[in-house]
This record gives sequence, C-alpha cells and structure tokens, in this order.
Amino acid sequence: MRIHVLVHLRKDILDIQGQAIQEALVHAGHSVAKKIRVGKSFYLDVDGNDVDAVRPQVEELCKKVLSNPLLEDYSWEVVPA
Amino acid sequence: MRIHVLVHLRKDILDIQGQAIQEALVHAGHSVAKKIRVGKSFYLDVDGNDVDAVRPQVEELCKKVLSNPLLEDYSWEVVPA
Amino acid sequence: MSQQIRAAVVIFPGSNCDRDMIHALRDVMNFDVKEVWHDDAVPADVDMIAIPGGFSYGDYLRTGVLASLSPVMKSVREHAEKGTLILGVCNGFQILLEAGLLPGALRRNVGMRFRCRGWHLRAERSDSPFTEAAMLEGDVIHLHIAHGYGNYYLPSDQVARHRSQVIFRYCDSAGNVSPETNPNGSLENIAGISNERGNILGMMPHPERAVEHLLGGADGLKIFRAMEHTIRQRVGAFRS
Amino acid sequence: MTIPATVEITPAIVEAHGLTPKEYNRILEVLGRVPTITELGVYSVMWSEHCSYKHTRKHLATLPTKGGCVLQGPGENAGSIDIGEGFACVFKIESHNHPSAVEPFEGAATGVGGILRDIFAMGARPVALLDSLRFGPPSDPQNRKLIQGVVSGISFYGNCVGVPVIGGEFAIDPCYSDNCLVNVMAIGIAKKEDLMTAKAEGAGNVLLYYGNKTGRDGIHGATFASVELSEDAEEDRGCVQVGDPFMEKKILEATLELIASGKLVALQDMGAAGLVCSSTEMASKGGLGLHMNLNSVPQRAENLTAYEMLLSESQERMLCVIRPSDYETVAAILHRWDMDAVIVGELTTTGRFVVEHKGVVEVDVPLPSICDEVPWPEPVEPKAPAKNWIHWSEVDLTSTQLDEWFLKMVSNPHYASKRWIYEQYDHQVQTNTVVPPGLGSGVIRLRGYSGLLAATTEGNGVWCALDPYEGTKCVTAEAARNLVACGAKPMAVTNNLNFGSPRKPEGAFQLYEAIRGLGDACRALNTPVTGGNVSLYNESPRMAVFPTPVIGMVGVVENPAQLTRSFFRNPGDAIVLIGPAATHCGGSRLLKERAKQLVGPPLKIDLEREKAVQDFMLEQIKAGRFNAVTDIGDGGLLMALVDMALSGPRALGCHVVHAPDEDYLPAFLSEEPSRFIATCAPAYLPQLMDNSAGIRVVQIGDVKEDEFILDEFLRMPLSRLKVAWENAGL
Ligand SMILES: Nc1ncnc2c1ncn2[C@@H]1O[C@H](COP(=O)(O)OP(=O)(O)O)[C@@H](O)[C@H]1O
Ligand SMILES: [Mg+2]
Repeated sequence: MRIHVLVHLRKDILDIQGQAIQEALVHAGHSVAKKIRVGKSFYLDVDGNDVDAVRPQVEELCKKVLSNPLLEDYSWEVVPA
Repeated sequence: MRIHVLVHLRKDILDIQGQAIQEALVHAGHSVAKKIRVGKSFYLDVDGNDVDAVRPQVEELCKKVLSNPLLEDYSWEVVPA
Repeated sequence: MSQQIRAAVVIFPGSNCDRDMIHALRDVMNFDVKEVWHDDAVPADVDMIAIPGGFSYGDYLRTGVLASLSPVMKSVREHAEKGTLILGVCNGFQILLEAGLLPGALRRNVGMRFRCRGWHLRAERSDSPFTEAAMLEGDVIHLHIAHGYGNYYLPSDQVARHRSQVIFRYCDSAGNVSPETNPNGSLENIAGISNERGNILGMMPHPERAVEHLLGGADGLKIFRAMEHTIRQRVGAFRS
Repeated sequence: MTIPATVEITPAIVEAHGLTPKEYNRILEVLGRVPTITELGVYSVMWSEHCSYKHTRKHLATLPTKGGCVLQGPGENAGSIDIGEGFACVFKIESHNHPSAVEPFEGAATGVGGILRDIFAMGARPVALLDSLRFGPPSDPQNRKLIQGVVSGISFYGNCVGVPVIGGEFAIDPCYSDNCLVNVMAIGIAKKEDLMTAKAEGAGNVLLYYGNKTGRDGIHGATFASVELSEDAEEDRGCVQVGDPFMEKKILEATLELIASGKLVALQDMGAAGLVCSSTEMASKGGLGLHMNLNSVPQRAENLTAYEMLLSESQERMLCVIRPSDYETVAAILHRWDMDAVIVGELTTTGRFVVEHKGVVEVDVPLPSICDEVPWPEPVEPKAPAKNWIHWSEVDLTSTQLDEWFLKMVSNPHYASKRWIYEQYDHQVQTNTVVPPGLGSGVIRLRGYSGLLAATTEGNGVWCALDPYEGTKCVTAEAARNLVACGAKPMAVTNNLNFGSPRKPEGAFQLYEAIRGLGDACRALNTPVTGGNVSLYNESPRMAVFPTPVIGMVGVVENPAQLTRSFFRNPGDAIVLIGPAATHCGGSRLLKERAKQLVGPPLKIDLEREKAVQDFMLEQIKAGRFNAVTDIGDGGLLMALVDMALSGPRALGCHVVHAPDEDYLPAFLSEEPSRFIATCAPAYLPQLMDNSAGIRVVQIGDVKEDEFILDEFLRMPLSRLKVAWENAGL
C-alpha cells in the first residue's frame, strides 16, 4: 500500500521560502504565480492493504517525524502504488 | 485558482534523503514505512479560473524552475483553493 | 608594466565567499576587481567573471536555482557566449549548472552531511584555460571542500559526451581516483567540469581559500595563474 | 498558543507566568492596580532569571571586569577588548540549553543566530564561532538524536551566515542526559571607533524595527528558559523559535552598512523576551521613558495581540535608535536589503513605558520598575553538598586488561577525534583560519593586523562537582593554558554559568563558589571578565547537571612566526613535561568512567605557580624552543599524548616513561593543573631543564616513527590507535 503525505507550514505562519521564491520568480519574468507555498511530499510504502491497521502508526510518524507540529500541518491519503 | 505541483526524483535515481529518513525511522522504532521517497509540494495561487489559459506558463514554470529535469519529474493539477 | 586583469565578482544575497574571492583576486593576484550586485550587469569589458560560493537566496527551492534566474545572469550569459573566462565555485558552480551553462546537476552529499575538509584533486587536462601553464595532466593539488550539495550527477547517457570536459577529480595525495577518495558520491569523482568550449569552469572545492601559505597552502593560486596566463595570451594574440 | 487581548488575572494565571506571590504583590504595589494581561506578561519575562539575573547579579558584581585591555565590560550586548593597532575584539558566549533539549536542530541554530546578533549589534563583523557542547552518553538513542540535531543545527546556521567555527568542546557525562548544554561563543572584529552601544539617547529620537517579521514563535521563551524542564518537554514545542540564517546574513550586512553610515544612535538585537526587553533595556540605559505603538510592527501571523508582539521571540530582528530626520537614509539602506524598516516607538522623558495597540493603551508602567526593580528572591542559605567521591587509589584497575581499556577510552566520543563534528562546520569561510578546530585553540589572522587571534572554550563538570571553587579556578587556568600552548597571551574572559537550581542550598553553594573561583582566577591570571551568560535550573526531577562553568577566552599571538602547533612533528624530538610533579589522580574522568562515580580528591590550584609556568612557557615559545606544545587537562598525560600523536597532518608515535619523581598512575592520569607537555630538539634540553625561573622541566621520552609506547604497560602500533581514535564519530 502506498501512502502520500503532504506537509506544509501552518496557514498562520509566513512561508518565508515560498515568498522568497515567488518574488524571485516575478523578478525573473515568471509572473504566473501570485503566491507560492512550499512544502514536503512523501511517498511511504507500507505492508498490507488495511489502512485502519496502520493508521495509528502513520499518524504518529506524521506528527513526530515528518512534520513539526509547532510549525506545520500534515495530511495523508492512500494512493495507487 | 490554486494549482498543486508535486516534484519528485526520477524513479531511476537513488533517493538518498528518503533512504536516510527511512533508516533513521527504523532505528527509532517507527517501522511502518518500508520505503520512503521525498519530494517537494508547491501550492501556486494563479489569477483566473481558466486552466488552459495558464497551462503553458505553469508547464514552463514546472520545467524550468520548480524541477530540475535532469533529476526530477513533476506533476500538477488544479485543486480547490 | 602589463595591464591589470579586469575581473568581476558577482554577489547575490546570501553569497558568503564573495569577500574571500575578492581578497584572492584583488589582494593576492592584483587583479582589478569589480563587485557586481545580483540585480546589476557585469560590465562588458571584463576579462573574467568569478561566481563565488555561499547560500544565494538561502538555498531556497534548490541550491543555485533562484540566483540563476536573477537579472545579472543575462550579462553572464552574454559573456559566456563571447568566450570570457567564467569560474563558478561551490554555490557558484551550482548556479552555473542551474543556468544551463554547464552540464549536469549537483545533489545532496551521500551521507547527507555538510563536509568541510582538505581534499586532493587531480588535474585531468593541462590545456584548459584554468590549468594551462600551471598544471600538467595528472598533477595533484590540495584544496578545501565545504558543501552539503556537491554530489555531481550526469544521466548515464550523457557521461561519455562530457567526459573530456572534466577538469578535476577527487583523489588521494598520490593522485589515485577511487570510491575511497570520493568525498560526496560524485559521479566518477568529478570535482570540476567545464563547458564544451572550455571557457567556463564549475568546481566544488575552493581555490580562493588556498592562496596564502599562512593559511595552510596556496594551490588555489595555480588556477588563478592559469586564468591570468590564458587572458594575457589572448590579449597578445589580438594585438599581434 | 495564542493569547487573547483581555484576560482576567487569577492566581493561576500569575503562577503560569512564573511570578512568585511576592513578585506579584510588588507589581500591584508599583501600579496601584491590577495589571493587564499584557503588563503581567511584560513583568514576567523581564523579571525572569534570564533577563533579570536576580539570583546572580550581586555575585557577578564581584568579578574583575576592568583593566588594561577592556573597552567594554559586562552590560552591553557583548564585551570588547583593545587588541592594538586600532582593532577591538568583541566576544561573548551564550547558552541555548533548554531550547536545544526540546528541539535540538532549531534550538542550536537559533542559539548561533542570537550570539551572532549580539556581536554585530556591537558594530563588529563576526569572524569566528566556538561551540561548547555537553550531552548524556550517546549509547542512549535519545542523546544521539540530541547530539546529531544540535551539531547539524549549528552547521546549518553558521555555514549559511558564513562564520567559521574555529573551536569548541564536546563532552559526555550521564549528568547531561536530561539537560544538554549548548553554549556558543562568537567573536567579532571592529575598528575601535566603530563600536556601537545599546544605550539610547535623546528624547524624541525614534525606535526603528528591522529584519524578520514578528510571529507567535518563542513566546515566553525567556520564562521557559528559567524553569526546570518538565518530564514532557516534547509537549513544550510551542515555545521553540525557528531560525532563518539567510535573513541573518542580510541583517548582518545591512547592520554593518547602517553603522558605517553613522546614523545609528543605539543598536540592540531582539533576543530573549523580544521587543519588550530590547526596547526597554535601551531606554533604561539612557535613563529615558518609551512610548511604543505596535500598529506598524511587521507581522508574519495574523491578528497578533500586544502581548504576543511584545513577548514574541521571532528570530533575526533588530531594533535601533535613530534621529527622526535620518529615517529616509536608514530606510533606503534597509530596503536595498529587502527589509522592513518601521518606526515602532519614541523615546520620552516621562520615565514610563507606554504601549499602544489599535488605539488601546495596553501597557503603562514605570520603566525602571521592569528593568531594574525585580524584588530580590528570598535568600537561600548555601550548603556544601556531602562528600560525593571515592579516593582514586580505591579504583580497582587490577582486573583490567590495560591496553583494551585504553583503546576503549580512546574510541569513546568524549576523547576520540571530533572531526566528525567540525567537518560539518565550515571552518574555513572568510579565509582567515590559521589553526582550524581539532588542534587546540582556534587561531585566525585578521587582515591589517600584525598578530593572530586565538580563542578557546573550556569547561569541566567533574572538577567543579568535586569542588566548585577550586574546580572553576582550574578550568579558568586550563583555558589560559590552551592559549599559551599555541603561543598566545591570554587577554580576557567570557563565561557561561551552567548550573542547577539556585533555590536549593547545594545549588546555591555551587553557583556562588564557582563565581568566587572565577573571580580569583581571573584576577591572578590578569584576564578580566568582559561578559557572559547564566543558565540556571539545568535539572530535572531525576538529576541536575554538574556545576559547569564554561570559560571562553581570547588571546593574541603577537608574531605569527611564534605560533606553535599542538602535534608531534619530528621523529627524534625530545618530549618534555613542564610544571609541578603529579601527586594524585583526583578529578580524573577516565577513572570516573571506570568507577562509575566521582573520583577525588578535588583538584587544587596554586594560581601564582600557574601564572609562573604560563609566563615561562610563553617566553620559551617566543624564543622558539618548542616544536609542539599542549597542556595537560582532561584525560591527563595519557590523552594529551594521544592527541599529539594523532591530530597532526601526519600521525607520529612516541616512547614515554613516567617521570622519576612521579608515581606510575598519577604520571599518566593526573589532571593536576599547571602542567604542559612539549617537544623540542634534544639540543635545547639542557637550557630548558636548567632554567632560571625554577620551573620543573623533565624529559619523559621521544617522538617515534610509528609505535605508541607508554612505559611498561602499553605498546601498540600507531595504526591501531589511529583507527580507534578516528572512527568513533556519531
Ligand atoms: N556569567 C557572567 N559573567 C559576567 N557577566 C555576565 C555573565 N552572565 C551575563 N553577564 C552579563 O550580563 C549582561 C546581560 O546578559 P544577557 O541578558 O545575556 O544579555 P543579552 O540579552 O544581550 O544576551 C551582559 O552584558 C552579560 O555579558
Ligand atoms: Mg543582546
């Protein structure tokens, strides 16, 4: 089973990196994006096909390792392998 | 309109970072993920609602800036704002 | 007295080896150095351009990519076409790759860690503008590396095409190139590579940090001297 | 965490702010009314240990802080000394112990950011960093994680800003398992006339904010830094700040440009307790009042309250005082660096600290009451801890295979090569590094200066746990010996006092005895204290750290030709021991490792003799007598020899016997002070041994090609030793 995790900065926190990228892009003539938010994407390969069985562990992983709850929100879903 | 871009290392390239995270996790007793691939996630806010109108610019942005074609693949889709 | 070599050092927000490069070129090599800000243009009349190391734009997005898009790069490209000598060191190398002026890409070091350490390099060409009259093929020099993203990569189908452009490889003090003498996982121990025409060199090790014996070695001077030699020859060629 | 604008002040809220009933009553007295929540927040951070030094201020006042070279003693962002030829050396050490324990990467990274800002707030360009690190044993995965996180945090931040790490320490002891110590020292160089002050002047002048925007990160960091870590430190993540070294680098360059423009009246970084602390401290130093308006504070999070803006510890922010007429000039420089430049307040003559936000007066209190009038805590009667050691002769070594034990110790990360740490630090950037980390004191050259600058940090919890007074003196002397060993004259001291709770009698004893020892040592060695930092409450319900004062010291090598290296250089050189004969093995960490408890008796130092030995060494080094010098400290002669053998570009062995007037074990293990070991050409031996200063110099062996031989008990190929020493990284 493959799980896709997205980790992004919490909405109320300025995304310094996203902002810097956006400004640099406008400067360079790529003006299509008015705002950019940058985050991380993880694909996890997990044994079995039972989401409920791994849910607690995936939650724990997201909370403790893949994201920093002080700063970031995460979301995950099962995707086709 | 909000566009979500995912950038990941090409399949034939060893994901050093993903591997390192995975090993560290196993070490720390989080054994749920058998394999991890790490990539980047971008949310772009774009004017208007016409995907086809911005497609060329978004493609260009993905190809030239957000990813390095030597190393990475990208994909994008429109998502609810 | 021969004329001073005119050099431009390009500075981005986040560059942090700019002052070192300027020191090496101005105070040690006695070049006439212009500092060029990222939103400016490199003057048309310089003989060489150095793009120093550091963390341009905080290394955001990908190292070197945002700098490669900044306004100054237009003039760098024009110089590249004209044949001006361009040296990119560390982050400067990354910028030149992202700008498409050199082949390949740099990835995170195998081992995932930043490494700062003295390393031996073997010169692979004696006829490059960056080695000529200063190094023979097979000569070993000693410089420092200091990077987290120095793992050089080329897709396998491009390796043969660019192999002759390799200028430096990581090696041991005797010049042996092997996996044991590879500090970061670089393909074929590549530490520095030029473009096809040969007027651009990108390298991870820092020649500007090895210009005084007090600080433990002066092998970096060989590269700057080779550049000076090349430039003076060219000027001579024009005049004659 | 968000703090609403209006909150009813209950005893529970007061307690949550870490204020004692006595302190709260004092607030009621000063104001004549119940404080607003914002005022309560202001008092709580300003009266926290971190900002008010309420448990140490009187004791720190006894330290020698003036003297020959001192330009700026304690009281500014950092101290500074005159090193001649028009240059000032600005330096200070800071701890980020608690934040690093909670979030090692960000905690250590922001620690580097904070101390660098202290340096450039003084008008100096940072030229070097040193990191002094202490952790529990890496055999515990939790400690490993801390160690790796802290090292990569320092690496991330320091490398990006581009300041070389030229030295530091790495020590392991179980007492640091719950409270790691992360102390970072920074050094900057300025032309004397460019030095800045944090003293505000001129009512009507304005406060200008620049750098990063303000968010909710780190609210109450200062209060949080002053309480014992709870069991569930992980839940405290909400207090941790995040660092942006790219912004720091821009602020650094912009600040130096601002200073060069001559438009700054005063300058201060926003560190602990953020905006409130930096603004009121500047006003207080100038004896002025302050009227602030928070409407224009640049925000990175929405709807910040006054409370949050005043207390936020968002990183990479600066505050300066300028004349209103200079605003355009100053803002133009900042805008060129893509930075906000907003006026957030004005200096007044009212003596009050008034804060307005969205038309509401959130704070209106007498300014001196928050800066200087913290009520002194109830005194705690200091009490010496009960004897906590066994005599070294009781440690049983008979059952030990000595060479096995020795190899095990050599590959213990505490003693082994630290290359795996400093290789992650860019120790070369700026192209000034003459002696990189790993070879004794770090040494840099300064362009336009004829000498070299040397720096070191030194701490030893074991010595200080045995006797905080004598231990601190020994540590201070050892720091000076580090400098002398490379040929540098010790000049001045900064210090970081890492202690447990001063509210416990034993804790109070340790703290005050250590400060007394520091003062006595600095007077004797003629190295005044120009500043430092205090980190208390480094304890958990399980344990307290050893009392661990960390000494940062800077010195000058007058002539680069006199720089002396710390590693064996020529086979055939004689190895000499300089200084008094060793008499015991008390304080040995090696024996403690074996006995699993402290080993005494406590070290004692004769400071006059120490100074005499150091002066002798400097003279001999100047005369070019030695090819290599190092001092004997933690690990005794044994580990000093290992370092000398292996740390150089080419490993060399030795054949060493115990000095005839010393017993076998003390000869190799003693950590008694005032001792050096050096190598020289055999021809110099007669002059050295028969010196007029009456210093004991004994030949104990020679440098060999590739064997490591200690008396009867150890003989091994150098390569075996080298493998053990080099491959212990984490
Ligand atoms: N252990 C110490 N010895 C001497 N001076 C100290 C010590 N600890 C702190 N100080 C001095 O007290 C002053 C206040 O320190 P601190 O609050 O840490 O300043 P900052 O907030 O700028 O870091 C500084 O000048 C510092 O040098
Ligand atoms: Mg300060």
